[in-house]
Amino acid sequence: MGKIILHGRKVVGGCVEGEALVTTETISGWGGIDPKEGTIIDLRHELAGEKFAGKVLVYQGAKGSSGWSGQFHEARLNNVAPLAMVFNETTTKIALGAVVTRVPAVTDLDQDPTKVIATGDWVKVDGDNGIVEVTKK
Amino acid sequence: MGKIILHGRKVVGGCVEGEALVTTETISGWGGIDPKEGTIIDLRHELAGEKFAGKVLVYQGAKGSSGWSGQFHEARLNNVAPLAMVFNETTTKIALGAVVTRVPAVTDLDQDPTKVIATGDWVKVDGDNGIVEVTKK
Amino acid sequence: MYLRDDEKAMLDGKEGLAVQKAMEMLVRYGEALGAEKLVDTNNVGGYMIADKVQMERFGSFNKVFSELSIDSDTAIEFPKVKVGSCQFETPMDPDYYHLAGKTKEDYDLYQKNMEFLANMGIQLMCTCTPYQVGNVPVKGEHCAWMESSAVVYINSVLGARTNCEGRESTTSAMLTGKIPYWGYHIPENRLGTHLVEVECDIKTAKDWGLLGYYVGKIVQDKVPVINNIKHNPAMDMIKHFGAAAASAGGIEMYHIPGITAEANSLQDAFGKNKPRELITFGKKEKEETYEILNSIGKKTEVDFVMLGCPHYSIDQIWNLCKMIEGKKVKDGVNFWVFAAQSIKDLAVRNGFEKIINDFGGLLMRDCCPALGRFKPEGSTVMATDSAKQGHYLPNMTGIEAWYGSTQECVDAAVTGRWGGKL
Amino acid sequence: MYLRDDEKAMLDGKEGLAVQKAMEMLVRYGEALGAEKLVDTNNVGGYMIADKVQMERFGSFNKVFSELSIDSDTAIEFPKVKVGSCQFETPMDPDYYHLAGKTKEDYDLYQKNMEFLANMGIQLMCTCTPYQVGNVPVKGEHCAWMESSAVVYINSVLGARTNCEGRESTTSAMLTGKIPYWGYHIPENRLGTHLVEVECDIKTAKDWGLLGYYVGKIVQDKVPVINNIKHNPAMDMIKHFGAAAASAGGIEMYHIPGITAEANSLQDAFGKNKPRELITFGKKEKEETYEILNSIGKKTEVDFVMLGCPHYSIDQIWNLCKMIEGKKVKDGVNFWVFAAQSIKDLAVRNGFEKIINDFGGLLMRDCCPALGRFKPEGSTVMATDSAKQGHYLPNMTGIEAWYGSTQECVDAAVTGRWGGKL
Ligand code: F3S
Ligand code: F3S
Repeated sequence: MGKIILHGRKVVGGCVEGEALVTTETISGWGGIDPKEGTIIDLRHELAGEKFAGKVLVYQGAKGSSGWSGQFHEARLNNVAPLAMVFNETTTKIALGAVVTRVPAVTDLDQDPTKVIATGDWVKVDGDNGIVEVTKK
Repeated sequence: MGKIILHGRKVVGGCVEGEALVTTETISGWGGIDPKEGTIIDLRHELAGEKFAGKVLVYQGAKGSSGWSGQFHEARLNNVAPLAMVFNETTTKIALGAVVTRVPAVTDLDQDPTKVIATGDWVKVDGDNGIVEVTKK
Repeated sequence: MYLRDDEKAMLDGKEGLAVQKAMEMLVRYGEALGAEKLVDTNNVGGYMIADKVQMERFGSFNKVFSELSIDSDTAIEFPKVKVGSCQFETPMDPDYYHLAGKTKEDYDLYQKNMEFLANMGIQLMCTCTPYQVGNVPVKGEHCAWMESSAVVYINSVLGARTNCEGRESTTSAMLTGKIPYWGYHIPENRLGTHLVEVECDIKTAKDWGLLGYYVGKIVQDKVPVINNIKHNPAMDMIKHFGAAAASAGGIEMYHIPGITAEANSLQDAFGKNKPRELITFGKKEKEETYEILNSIGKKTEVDFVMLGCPHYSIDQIWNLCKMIEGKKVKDGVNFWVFAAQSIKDLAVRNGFEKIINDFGGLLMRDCCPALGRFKPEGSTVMATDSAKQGHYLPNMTGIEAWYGSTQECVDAAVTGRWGGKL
Repeated sequence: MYLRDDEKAMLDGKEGLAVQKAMEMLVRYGEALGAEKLVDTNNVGGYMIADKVQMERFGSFNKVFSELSIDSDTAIEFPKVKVGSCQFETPMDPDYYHLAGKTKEDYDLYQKNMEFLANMGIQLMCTCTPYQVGNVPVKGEHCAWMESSAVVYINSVLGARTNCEGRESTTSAMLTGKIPYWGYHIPENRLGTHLVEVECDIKTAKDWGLLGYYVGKIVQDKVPVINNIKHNPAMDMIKHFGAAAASAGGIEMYHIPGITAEANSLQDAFGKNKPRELITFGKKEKEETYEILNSIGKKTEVDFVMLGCPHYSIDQIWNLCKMIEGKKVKDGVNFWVFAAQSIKDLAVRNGFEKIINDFGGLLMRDCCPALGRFKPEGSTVMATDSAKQGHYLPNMTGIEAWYGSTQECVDAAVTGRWGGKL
């Protein structure tokens, strides 16, 4: 299968590649993830129970509490952070969270990544240049 | 000398007559009067030191603290209240104060009473009909 | 005055004698105002403190408050309040009553008074700044508050609606949930009447006090619109501005476009009104106001520093601590800081009270010297960072007063000498 | 991102290592946002609490906070804060730590943590509602606050300007007095994006919670304009509305014409924006939202009642007392009410805590179960009057949750059974 290349804006630099975990919904930090296990714990979320640790997390954006950055910061310290972040909506929660998670992060893409990318796809995230390369599974 | 008759609005009913004490300035209750002596204690007031007890108090209106009614209420209890009140500016402070002082009170007169009436003039205040009769001294 | 069925029922005694007497008071008051009707309120701030003289005259709290708080010759037994109600500032700090020249007897009466209020469900905030301790009315909310500085604050900064009430109207409102629909409850009365063009820099709390005092003196009891403010004021600055304006005059509402709740623009502030008067506040007016506020002061040997009028916020206490840490008050100078109990509790938790005590000062609660008519024994010259306190305390206690910045007051406490200047 | 000279100086280390590291964090953050510059702030609300695990991992408060509060690998020694700063809610009540499953060791760490914060000059408000205990920002004031319900409150109701910050950005702001000029600091970003027509009666706090939860879920992180509100909300209702909206979505700002600070009209609310979407909230939407909020509840045997999210005001405590006086909680039901310490102090002074204790409940301070990840030992079914708590606690602790009015929660406490309905 061919690659799909999306262009966006750098949020955090760096370059990684890995398997995608995708949701069209926003994600809560506080009350939304378990920073020890690297899982989504929001009982009303479409990804409830899923593990984001080591995945390229593709999602709509951040929602809920200001503890968003703190939870992802903890996840990094516990080595269960996502590999990279690709999202649609930039808020202070998600920007700060991406910065302190210290993983490549890209936003403002020329296509909606939650529609183009599916869970399980292989994704390369070039944070510095704002490029997301998708190899469909 | 002829009488001058002013027409206004009832604030508190009743009918009395007595000597006027006049000021073009507003009067403070709290910090402005001594409710035990019936005097004006505001050091920056044109009537500083003057005794209003038993006088028809003719003035611009009430200013300053919400303790306005309380001070005049106290003055009544100490039998040093003005005999009546005639004023230009109606505020909640002055209306409440007039009510609890329980003296005839009139406002919204067809002429400025602080200009027509002078300290020492003999004044009849008919609160019920809103009439102020002035006999110049 | 038009009365609704529930109001008529109260007036007829259907909710008991206390509510009936309260409603009678409100009707007398409403008619004196020429109000068309009453309005519902769920937020009343009043004053129900009996002093020793009043207690001796009347014999019981019920009797004192029947006369003094609802203007009733008939003694009633006070039931629980009907709506959210708080007690404003009181005449003494129960921990330091002796410094206010009060006795153990006064203290005991005070404690019983507090118990009486608590039993009525009146919130014992005991401050002139309820909006700093949990009572923060929402824009459009009909309130019935006393305390001129609090009234002007909630009307202007928060967009709530209250007139400057008195003890008799507020206690009546506590029992009925009603207040006359008059004055600042009515939208058109809240529009600006005077335009104040600010032609000098207003940056500090001292500047805001001078501006407020000047505006209050000129505008008296109308609604000024303050234009050309270049620096967004913090809460404590705008609190001070309103308190000064309400002391020099009777300001109960003002607008500052972009800052006060109802004015996003000059046009919002004036609505259909044309300014009656254009007032300028420039260097000259600032100097004149400074002179007026310092006109009661002659001697420069300061023996009393009063801070916290309106009651200090925790920010003000923190800023003060930064000024005094490691220093000492001059022997013979009383350094009193006033705050709400809640704010004092926080200051204790934060170690700020200790800094004030180590400096040689006291952090007092519940009261102020103007309201309680007290000053440190023997003191003759006060320094204060409050235009309002500087306006009132000389009238109350005969003390001389210097008005300046907080820093100038601290310096005066350390040196024993006033060196303030514009 | 453009930096001013004072900001460059901080970045160069001219104000010390701590300020430098903080400025570095802010630059990384500002660039991630795509902000053009930083803005000055004098009002920061953050979170600097270290738990046992963090303390064990890092070894000292300075090291914990270097990593977790300013995202620095280099350990710094924290100086005093530069601007007015407060601590938001914490994970435990120091008086009842054992009920949160915490040990004496946790307690000792907490007390040392509080001491560390006090020494930095951080105001120990320890609440999610600083605006109820003295920190009431003025319209237009640039703040840097955490706590989604507090952020939405000060932006909307008071007209202050903050984004929903995190612990790393707020501590950095405390040390520098700076925050990125982005999002809700910029006037055009504060304008409405969605129109919500309210087609049913919104009168009670329960109604406001349902409206907020629905709006948050639909609008997510844009700016809704709520139209056709017929009853002026009290502070506690609007507090609840915002908290619900910020939990179901990421609402940081909304407008209600005539009620919120910047919207005197629909036109003010939208400015040059055209609504992107028209949303209606009627009986059907209300019912749907009620079902979603009660979807985690199956069993009706309530063993835990949680009230005070956001932290209860003194009015809420008073209203609660009127509901519980003379009654008793059913054996086996834990009845916990949460408030700021200042509000609790006032409740104690007023005798309200005693009423709660006599009922068989506890008035807790400083914390909440969602933030502290705790619940009464063995409890499995919670009733709450908070849409936010009902949204979060099941995720945090696995507890089942029923959402309803305060009265329904009290009834559940007395009977041990949930009987709430719309
Ligand atoms: S009541 Fe408060 S506003 Fe000043 S005069 Fe007393 S501290
Ligand atoms: S922080 Fe406050 S807003 Fe609720 S979830 Fe906890 S009581």
